[in-house]
Amino acid sequence: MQAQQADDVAFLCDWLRRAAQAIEERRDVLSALDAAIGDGDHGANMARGFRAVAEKLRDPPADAASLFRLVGMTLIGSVGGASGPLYGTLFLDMGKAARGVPVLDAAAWHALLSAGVAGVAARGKAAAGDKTMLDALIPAAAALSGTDSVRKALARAADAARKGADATIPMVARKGRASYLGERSAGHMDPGAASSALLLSMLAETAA
Amino acid sequence: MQAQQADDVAFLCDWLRRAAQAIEERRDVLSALDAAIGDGDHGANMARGFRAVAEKLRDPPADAASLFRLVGMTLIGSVGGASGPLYGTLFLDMGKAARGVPVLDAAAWHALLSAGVAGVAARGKAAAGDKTMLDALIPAAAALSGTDSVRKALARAADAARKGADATIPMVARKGRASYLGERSAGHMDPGAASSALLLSMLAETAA
Amino acid sequence: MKKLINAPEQVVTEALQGMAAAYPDLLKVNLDPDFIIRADAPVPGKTALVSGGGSGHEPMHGGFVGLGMLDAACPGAVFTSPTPDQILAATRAVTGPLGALHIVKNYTGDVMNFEMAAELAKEDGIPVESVLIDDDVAVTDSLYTAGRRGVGGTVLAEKICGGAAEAGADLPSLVRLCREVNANVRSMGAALTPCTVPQSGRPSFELAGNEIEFGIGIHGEPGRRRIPLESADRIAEMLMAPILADLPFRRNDPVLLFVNGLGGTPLIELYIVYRAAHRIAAAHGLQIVRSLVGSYITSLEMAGTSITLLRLTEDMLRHWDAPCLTPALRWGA
Amino acid sequence: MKKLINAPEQVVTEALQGMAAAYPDLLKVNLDPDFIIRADAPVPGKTALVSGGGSGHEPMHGGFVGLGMLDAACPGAVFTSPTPDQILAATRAVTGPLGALHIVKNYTGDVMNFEMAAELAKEDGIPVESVLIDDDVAVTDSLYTAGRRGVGGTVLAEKICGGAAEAGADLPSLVRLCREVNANVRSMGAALTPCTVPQSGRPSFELAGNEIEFGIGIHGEPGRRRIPLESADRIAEMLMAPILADLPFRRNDPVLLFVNGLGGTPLIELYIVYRAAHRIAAAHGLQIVRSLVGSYITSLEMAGTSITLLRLTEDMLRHWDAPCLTPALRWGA
Ligand SMILES: Nc1ncnc2c1ncn2[C@@H]1O[C@H](COP(=O)(O)OP(=O)(O)O)[C@@H](O)[C@H]1O
Ligand SMILES: Nc1ncnc2c1ncn2[C@@H]1O[C@H](COP(=O)(O)OP(=O)(O)O)[C@@H](O)[C@H]1O
Ligand SMILES: [Mg+2]
Ligand SMILES: [Mg+2]
Ligand SMILES: [Mg+2]
Ligand SMILES: [Mg+2]
Repeated sequence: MQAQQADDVAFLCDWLRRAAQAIEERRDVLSALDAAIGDGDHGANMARGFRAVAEKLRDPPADAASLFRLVGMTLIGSVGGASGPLYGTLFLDMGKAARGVPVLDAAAWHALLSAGVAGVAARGKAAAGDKTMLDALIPAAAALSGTDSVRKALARAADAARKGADATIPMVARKGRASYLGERSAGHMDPGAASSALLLSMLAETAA
Repeated sequence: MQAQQADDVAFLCDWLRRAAQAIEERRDVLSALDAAIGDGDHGANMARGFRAVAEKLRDPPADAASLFRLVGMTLIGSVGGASGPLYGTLFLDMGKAARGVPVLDAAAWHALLSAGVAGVAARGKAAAGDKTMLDALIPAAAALSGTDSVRKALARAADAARKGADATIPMVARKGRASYLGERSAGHMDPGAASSALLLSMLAETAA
Repeated sequence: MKKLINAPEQVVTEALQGMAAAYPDLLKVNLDPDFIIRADAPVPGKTALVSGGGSGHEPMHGGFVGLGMLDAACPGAVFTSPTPDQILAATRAVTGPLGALHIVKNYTGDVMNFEMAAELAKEDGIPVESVLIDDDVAVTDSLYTAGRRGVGGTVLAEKICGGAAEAGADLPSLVRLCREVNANVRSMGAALTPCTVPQSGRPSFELAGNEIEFGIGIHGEPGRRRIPLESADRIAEMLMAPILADLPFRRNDPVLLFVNGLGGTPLIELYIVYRAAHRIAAAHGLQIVRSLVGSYITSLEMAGTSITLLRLTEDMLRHWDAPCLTPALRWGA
Repeated sequence: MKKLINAPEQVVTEALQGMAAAYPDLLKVNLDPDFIIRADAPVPGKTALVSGGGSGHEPMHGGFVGLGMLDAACPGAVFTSPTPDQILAATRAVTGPLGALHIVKNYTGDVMNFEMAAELAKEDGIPVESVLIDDDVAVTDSLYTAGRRGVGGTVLAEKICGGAAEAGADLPSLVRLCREVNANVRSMGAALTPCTVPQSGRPSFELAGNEIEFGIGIHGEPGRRRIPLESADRIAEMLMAPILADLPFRRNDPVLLFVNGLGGTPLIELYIVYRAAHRIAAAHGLQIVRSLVGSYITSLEMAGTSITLLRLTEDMLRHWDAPCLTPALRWGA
């Protein structure tokens, strides 16, 4: 049990470090997506947040639930903007769902991500099709259902998230800053959907 | 005597109308010269002033002295900046010198312009070589001395003014706005010298 | 990027240090978490007024901290809402038993971060209420969207509620007053140039020499549409028409007319826009009883203007006229 | 040229009409000849204070008309000094038996036009004295040149003399005070971008993306030299060094530190410059007893800053602190 926990925490730390690096590398791409239909800071916001997360990973807590909670609190306290509370809520609610979960298998990931995504939807009062991060996160959570290896399940989730992000391109935004543009928001990928897809692709890569 | 006065006034009106038109045409050139070493408004200032002068010429006074005075007052009241009081003084002092002068022959022009130029130098506390309109006006006045036809004398004055204006190019300004640039003022023609040369060339053209 | 800064990451911190140095008698500045409070906070017997949002809108909000306006302001990163812990810390520093009103511009980020801060404050036993400002008529309002943005009306709400709070208003009446201001204020803006967020280093959008962005917010977002450059009179007309129609403003309404600069527009141009807006309002039969002209809610160095029109009640007028002593607005004190 | 204007020839007139509409309680505006006077002018028993200069420097000077500052301001065309008849008319409108002080920035055009106006006023029996402001250390002073320009020090002189005039100072003591302010004030500026005079339609100079003009005036003239863009701290250092050396300012001198924006620079950057200038002044041992940060003497939409340092006497401090009620500076009233 303790060995399993240590494995899970190590896996999550590995993922989050990769995610932090990937976000740093894609910082300008994410900001450019945001500049097209928002205020151009999404890359900077995410980079600031995940730098703070990486800092915390030097001395991680002993179990997955606590780690999720720490990541959530760290993002809330460092990102700001819309994505800070939303990603923060995602991790906080994944943390709540992770309590007492013995091992992070495919079913557990499905339960966790579903809980997190529900939290994001509640916090942001948004739904599928609003052209937000939810359009990557909802299909990703759905893709985790079924009985499969973690590796395959996470690969499917990453794929679904990427497709979900692509699908935001033609959408007209109804939530977040892009909604102010009305019809002009169509034709651009939602930056939050792009960063969600990136997080999930790093997760799949970590499991691969 | 009265016929002579009428001739002189007609000649002066002819000159001032040509001058107004020439300034309007060279407006941007004069402003561009001023932009290089000053604040870029000399063309606009002169155009505003000579438009006001042209307005007054619809109903000119009967004698040259009064006309010079009217032009001086009009320039002072409409040009502003440094060139307004200076050109105003030039014409006011030419007007004073014109009082009682029976005919505008070469000698009279020499006396008038010399008086006007002295007024400009006193008003602006400037001298030859300071890179101002005086560097065109002083040689022009000097070129009017001698006994000659008005036509030839004014042609010589125009020529001297043009050369005087050209000679301002290498000078380092000591007066006016260009003086703030120090050594950076060298390499550009002084805009006021250029407008003075233009006025004199129109005068020569009117007499030709 | 041509800016008077040292390093993009240091912009907010150094600007706060500059404010602290410039206004030692008026303000106290805390760094990490960043917030600005009245030098005499917490003021006994007073309901606290707290606002905040991304930086880059100076003087809003930090320049409105002081007697008769805000008790605290929380600046986020440039164009990024502050975080809940930061808002909580600022609220704690200025709030007594009468509680605090959070004046929040309606942006998803601001709304959520202030919401979380308010939850945390309530857990701590601090009474907190929030009012959203959403006065930008450029955005179509709808139940299914994020709704309208908070723009110029925020400045007026902060002054008027500040006057009331200074005069002893309690939290419920401040909430009512702030909602009433918001219900009676409308704004719209246009940009002649983009702005550049220091951390990004690139202009927020590209505009040709003869184009403007119409229906712009205050975060360098593109506006509702891109149109050819027009005269000041025509731009004022195009901004005023939807403002007047939206409330709608009616003959004889007493109003405050606020012509705002977005940061890079000089005052001489704002006077020309004010002239046009004043004429339009007068032709509409409005009584323009108060005016404000200047750059009070900005988008970094963006050139452009926004117009805000507030229908005044007697209460609002009294609190608008009440003394204030802040870095950016100061009268009667 | 991207500006919120209608027609280049109408800019000054329409801006004045906008001011008149925005400040009916404070100002009266006359058109043709153009001047702005206090609504309550002429104020009985008061020595009049008159200033003026080219337009494009807003809020200077029109925004400084009102209680505790100027009685009249005469705006010329953009960057062009007003004419003598205009200055005379403004002087007549506000001056009683105690006479008028003309505060004149040292530019050949301003000097000569005000000189002629003063001559005409004296012919009319109006006592007029003039004081020249020439605080710009970017310009080498010399008997053989036009001398230094008047820049930021003008704002401080107008406030301080305005306070004294309101308190009943007579013409000779105002002349002394104004000369004393001028003798103790030094300024210098740098531009990040040029500006465009509406009538010309072209930028006053061309700067590459990484260049600034150093030692700039307020009329879009090129500066003393063109240098690579530097950090805000370094620019503040380069501006402060010649200012400190020139007076020279000495340890323990009580000073007013004024960081000014040239029109297109947002407040957040001015705070960063203020921070740097304050640190430099403090390291020099100065006591910074008063501060002013904002865009008060501008060059249209030029981006950039100027720093002004004034060594204060007790008299100056008292008159600086005295109430003023003008569109641009307002306190204690
Ligand atoms: N109500 C919402 N629900 C879910 N996601 C949202 C919502 N509003 C915004 N987002 C997401 O947040 C992203 C923008 O984040 P970011 O740029 O960091 O914050 P901000 O919009 O405050 O500048 C959007 O691309 C979108 O995916
Ligand atoms: N002290 C002076 N004496 C003579 N001419 C001067 C003096 N100062 C300036 N000028 C002339 O005035 C010209 C500038 O005029 P203008 O641009 O209209 O006024 P301003 O310098 O006020 O903008 C200069 O080119 C110069 O010829
Ligand atoms: Mg964003
Ligand atoms: Mg000029
Ligand atoms: Mg943002
Ligand atoms: Mg000029």
